[in-house]
Amino acid sequence: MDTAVADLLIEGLWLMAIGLGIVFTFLVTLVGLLVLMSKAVARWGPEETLPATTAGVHAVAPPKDDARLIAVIGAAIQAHRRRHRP
Amino acid sequence: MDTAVADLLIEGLWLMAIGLGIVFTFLVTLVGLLVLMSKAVARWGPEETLPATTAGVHAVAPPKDDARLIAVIGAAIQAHRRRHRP
Amino acid sequence: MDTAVADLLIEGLWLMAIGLGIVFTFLVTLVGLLVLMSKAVARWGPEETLPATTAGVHAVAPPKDDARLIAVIGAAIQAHRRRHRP
Amino acid sequence: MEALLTLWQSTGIANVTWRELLMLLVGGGLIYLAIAKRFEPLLLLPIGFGALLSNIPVAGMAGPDGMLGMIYHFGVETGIFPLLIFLGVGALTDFSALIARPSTLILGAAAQFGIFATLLGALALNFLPGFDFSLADAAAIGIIGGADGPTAIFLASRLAPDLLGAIAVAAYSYMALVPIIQPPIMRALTTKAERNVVMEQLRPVSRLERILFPLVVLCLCALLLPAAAPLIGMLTLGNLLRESGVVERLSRAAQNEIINVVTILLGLAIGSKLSGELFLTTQTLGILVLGAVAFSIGTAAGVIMGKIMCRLTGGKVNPLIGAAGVSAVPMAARVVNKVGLEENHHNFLLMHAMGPNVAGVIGSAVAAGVLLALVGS
Amino acid sequence: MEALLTLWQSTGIANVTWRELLMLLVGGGLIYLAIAKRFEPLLLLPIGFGALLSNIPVAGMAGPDGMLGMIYHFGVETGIFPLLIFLGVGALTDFSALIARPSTLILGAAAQFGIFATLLGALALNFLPGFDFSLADAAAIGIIGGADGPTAIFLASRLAPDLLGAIAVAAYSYMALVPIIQPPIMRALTTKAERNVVMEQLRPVSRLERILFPLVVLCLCALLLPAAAPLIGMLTLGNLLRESGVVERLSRAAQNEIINVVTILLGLAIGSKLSGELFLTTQTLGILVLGAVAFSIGTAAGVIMGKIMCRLTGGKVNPLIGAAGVSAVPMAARVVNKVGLEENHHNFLLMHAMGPNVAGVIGSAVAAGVLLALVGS
Amino acid sequence: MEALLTLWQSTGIANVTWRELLMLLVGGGLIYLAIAKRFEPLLLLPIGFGALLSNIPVAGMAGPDGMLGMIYHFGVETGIFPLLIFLGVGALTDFSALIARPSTLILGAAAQFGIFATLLGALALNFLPGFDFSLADAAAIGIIGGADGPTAIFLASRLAPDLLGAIAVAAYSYMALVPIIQPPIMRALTTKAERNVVMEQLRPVSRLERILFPLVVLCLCALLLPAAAPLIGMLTLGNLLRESGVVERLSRAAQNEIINVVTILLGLAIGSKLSGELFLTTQTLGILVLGAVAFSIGTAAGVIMGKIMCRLTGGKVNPLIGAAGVSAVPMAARVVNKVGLEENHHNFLLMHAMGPNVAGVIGSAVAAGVLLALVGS
Ligand code: NA
Ligand code: NA
Ligand code: NA
Repeated sequence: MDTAVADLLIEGLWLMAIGLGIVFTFLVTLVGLLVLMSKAVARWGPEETLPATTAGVHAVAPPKDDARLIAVIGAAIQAHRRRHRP
Repeated sequence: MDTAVADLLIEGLWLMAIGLGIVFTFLVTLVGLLVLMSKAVARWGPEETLPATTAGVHAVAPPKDDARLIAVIGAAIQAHRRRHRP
Repeated sequence: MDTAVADLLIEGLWLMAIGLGIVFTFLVTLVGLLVLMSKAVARWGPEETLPATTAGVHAVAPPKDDARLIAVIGAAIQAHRRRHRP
Repeated sequence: MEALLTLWQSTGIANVTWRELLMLLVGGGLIYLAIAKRFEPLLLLPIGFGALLSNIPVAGMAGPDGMLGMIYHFGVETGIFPLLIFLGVGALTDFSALIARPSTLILGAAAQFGIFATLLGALALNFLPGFDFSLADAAAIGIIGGADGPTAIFLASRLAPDLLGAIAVAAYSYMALVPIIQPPIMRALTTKAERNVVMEQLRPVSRLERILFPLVVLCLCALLLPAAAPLIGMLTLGNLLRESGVVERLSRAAQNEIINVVTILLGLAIGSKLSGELFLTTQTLGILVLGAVAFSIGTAAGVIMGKIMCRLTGGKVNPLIGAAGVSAVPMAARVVNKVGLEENHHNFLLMHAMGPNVAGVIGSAVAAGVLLALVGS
Repeated sequence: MEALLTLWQSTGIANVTWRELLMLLVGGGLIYLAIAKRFEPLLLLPIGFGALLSNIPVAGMAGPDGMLGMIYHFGVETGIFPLLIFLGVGALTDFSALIARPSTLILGAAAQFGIFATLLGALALNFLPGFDFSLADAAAIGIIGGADGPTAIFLASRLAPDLLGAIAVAAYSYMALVPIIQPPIMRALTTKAERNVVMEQLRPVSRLERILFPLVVLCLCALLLPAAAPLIGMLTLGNLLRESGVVERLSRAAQNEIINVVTILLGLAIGSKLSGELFLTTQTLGILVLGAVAFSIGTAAGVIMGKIMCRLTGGKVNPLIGAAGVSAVPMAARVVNKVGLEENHHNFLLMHAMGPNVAGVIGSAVAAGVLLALVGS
Repeated sequence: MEALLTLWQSTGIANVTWRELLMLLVGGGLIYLAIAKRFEPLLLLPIGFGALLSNIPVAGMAGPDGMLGMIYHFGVETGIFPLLIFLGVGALTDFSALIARPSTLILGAAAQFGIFATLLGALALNFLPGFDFSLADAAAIGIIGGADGPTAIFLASRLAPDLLGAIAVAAYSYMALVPIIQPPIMRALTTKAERNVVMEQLRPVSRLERILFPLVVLCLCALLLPAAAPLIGMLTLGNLLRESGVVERLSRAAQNEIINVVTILLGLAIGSKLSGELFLTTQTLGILVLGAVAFSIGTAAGVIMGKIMCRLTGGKVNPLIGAAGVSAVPMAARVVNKVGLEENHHNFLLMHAMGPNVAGVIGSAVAAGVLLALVGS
């Protein structure tokens, strides 16, 4: 049985070599493509008018509702202030 | 082959005649039914107390939340004003 | 046929007896377990710091949004008051 | 000419049978009850519409290749839809009142008497011509007395799929009629003094108790009555999602997305069992009568057990709350509250009735398990 | 060494065919149109992505064991996905404008002329080499003229599954192109005076009318054209959920959860039919050309019927609103409004165009039913 | 009497085996960890509950006709559930940090070393008695080192379904333990100076870049590694829905409805693989040990690659961020931030660690594709 296991282990080593090889090939190629992509966008892409995000961790809920909330509150306070005006 | 296609075309013409016929029959009958329905509702239906909508294009979100929002804000401003009272 | 129905009825009576028996056994046992559970929680459970609910009927929507709403409104009013200060 | 004949023969008018016409009326009637009378609209409206769709002549929507037939096959034959509804019910239900006063479980048990009495009634109907209910049929009919929609659908789909349409319609219709069926029975069986009993306020229930509750119920079910495990399991899972406080996302999904979407599909699927051949029978008439009997007996049994508990506790339990033991959450509890207030304007029984009310849900799930274990196979 | 060869042979580069490369470009093109040009992005983006996925060499995602293939089998072959979308469309659509002025249904009927004319066109293409459309194929192609995505997908999945990809792409692309295709036709066929016609304000519509409307439509469909029952049934169910006012939860589920989730899955499933062998054919070219023809003829037929109605009513109907009869809700109605405003800055036709616009949805569902009844099976 | 005996024999107590009792404890333990310790509750709670349900004696809920068994068959055997979760993950993930500094992909690659080292470790365990892992088993165990739940479930369901329960439990448990497993390794392998490295602020990323990113990743996957197409395809589709900005509805559906509903069902389905026969084996013990090893080696490999990059860039990269390359988003990035702050109170590494962190997700999906291509079939 032990020789069978040893054979498996050798196969596993091959797998590791090839597997890690592909993972690195893939991701290094991706690095290259992303660099090219960013350069292409910088040269030919449209000018961004919106403020771009610097980064962002799993931003789940868009802050849309808050925006609406604040707008409505703003309006309410405006109205309130008008009524209070001496 | 061309005669086969011609036969198909004739079949297609039949299909068109019958098809458009049914579509028109269906929709004209529906016009009649809707007119009857509206008359029946006008005569026997309950008096509407709520303001009926005149029309409305794909009104997706009911403005319920805004109502709640405005109610809460109203309450907040009431409370605020009470505290401000000289 | 009537004897067959009578046999069925007798089977049904058995079913009723056994069935109600199990239902009561189950629920009475559950009463015991719940009493034990509550005693165990009272003795060994953590002290509750949050106000516990007394009861509650199908409370579907948690009032989270309102809380946020009120917080935002509070902040808005604070800001408003600051601006108003003489 | 021939083409027009073919065409005519594909219309509904040329093919409609009187059974289909009657069933279209039945579907319309259910929709009317749902919209105009607000009879459990969340289910009766889709069921009624499903009845319309499945009785459109020629279309065959309830058949094995029709949309309703496929939904039925996929969601009801497998039992998955009623179980997912039960998951949502668990996530929507607060068991605090029950935890605070576990003895109300006895009321929930008593009200299940309606189930078994109706089972007997269904078997007795076999003495009449036109009725031929098997034991499984009778068990499925009896569960109407459980006053719990998904439980009734789950059991009926297992024991008597052909009766599913009538049973579901009866169950939801009578649940909607609880405010009419129950009060006279409650008044007849109780004295003025009993209806006046003011109950002690419920103690607060800690978060840990609410988390342990579903697990305790599930363990007991596993040990005593594995046949009820699917129903009790989904109910307790939903409740644990709710009470654990760590999976708010999943709790909301169970309370909204899952239950809403499944309700539409389940209603349509039940409608596919509302075909003329299955529904327009004397058996359906029997089921409708038995359903009303089931609710009445369940209510009475609950109230009588309430009276017993009132005696045993020296008048600390208002017998009216026993009526809530049939489940029909939260309608039955509200009815108790209303009848209580009629007698004493300051005696709010709502919270006290919630205990037996949710106990009734567990009770009928247990009863369904018993019936599955003893009659199913 | 051998292992490396095996490995190389499992890469996409070693296996890619020119067809797959072209289809990846097609997929990319659809995504570009969806994002940069906002061409019906809700469907063209998932369809385009589905095209990418199903043309990845070796992966076989569109095959019977691939994810897209399974989604197609489960949701499109059964017809369930387009029907659920139609449920959502019903729940999102307000038919008030149509109820207030039922005569606009005639405009919705006229615009279906595009469907049948295109059917003839598809058959005529068989005179050219490289085309071999059966009657069923031609019917599925014709439905593009209905300007209604789910209807087109439903019919194509029944009559010509191999053409589904091309038909869906054509239908949604031209729906996005409505603002470009329609105005010149509308201007060419109408006089200045006709475009200037100001219409009477619509009368208010009561809640009861809005509740009865879906039921009336369904009954008529059941009696006259059972073959259209699945489509009309789901549309009217959705609308009844919306208008009944008693099942807000279910209405919201149909408008959001169901339609959103199904849209993603449906788009991917359609993408699975965008393989090189099925799409890169002269037939697809024919379908794309015919689709544009279909929209144009439908628009023209609607406008001409509008002119007829204008005459018959003594100038009370603005013929422009006939163009909205192709459906493409609400885009076509907006186009009508815009063309009307060009002529007269105070003549808002939007509400008046909504009638024929939603009539067009019913009209093309009816036409689909006709084609199913006459050509299907 | 006989009836009572039959009844007794249908109870759980009469039928429960010690394996089932132990598994009920395991299920309870998982629920405890989920609620009390907040160990990945979104999945461990449903998994734990699924373990309870599938080990209820007699009920057979994990069997082919049981609810859990059917959900497993429908959603996990087909691979659809983990892929839908990946769709949601894509829609929830912001890849900006990675786009701004693509070189961090190398860190995500290095951390996958843990996967392959564990694969070897699993094979080496075969020297011990009681272990008999095939190459496919070993590959499925190795993927635990990818620290990515849906990837692990997807691969295990393809390569070693019998080990799925243990693998999923190990994967999620260790993901929850990241804050305990990683810091000592990170501190041991880095010098004080290295931990103090302050990194340049990330450049802003344009919307166009964020839209092109998923398409670039998908194209590379199509050309190099089609076997990873399902995972990478769903991840990038989700991300494109998010970043395209034109399908807000679909993006929200992927982030909420789909992921929440599927999470509940997936957890239950995995629980169906937590039966005594499959779980209470020495192999499970081996898997749990190997899982911890996998995480440790992955972390170490990431940190070491970080040190290399630190050298090569002349000290512009803080090696700590290499630890985030194992994925476990966003926990691992937070751990990096915390360890960094311990050394220097003003050195916020969170944003810098997000690059390798999301790179780790892509890295382990790629590794899964490699394993599927080389071992699967
Ligand atoms: Na009950
Ligand atoms: Na149309
Ligand atoms: Na990873």
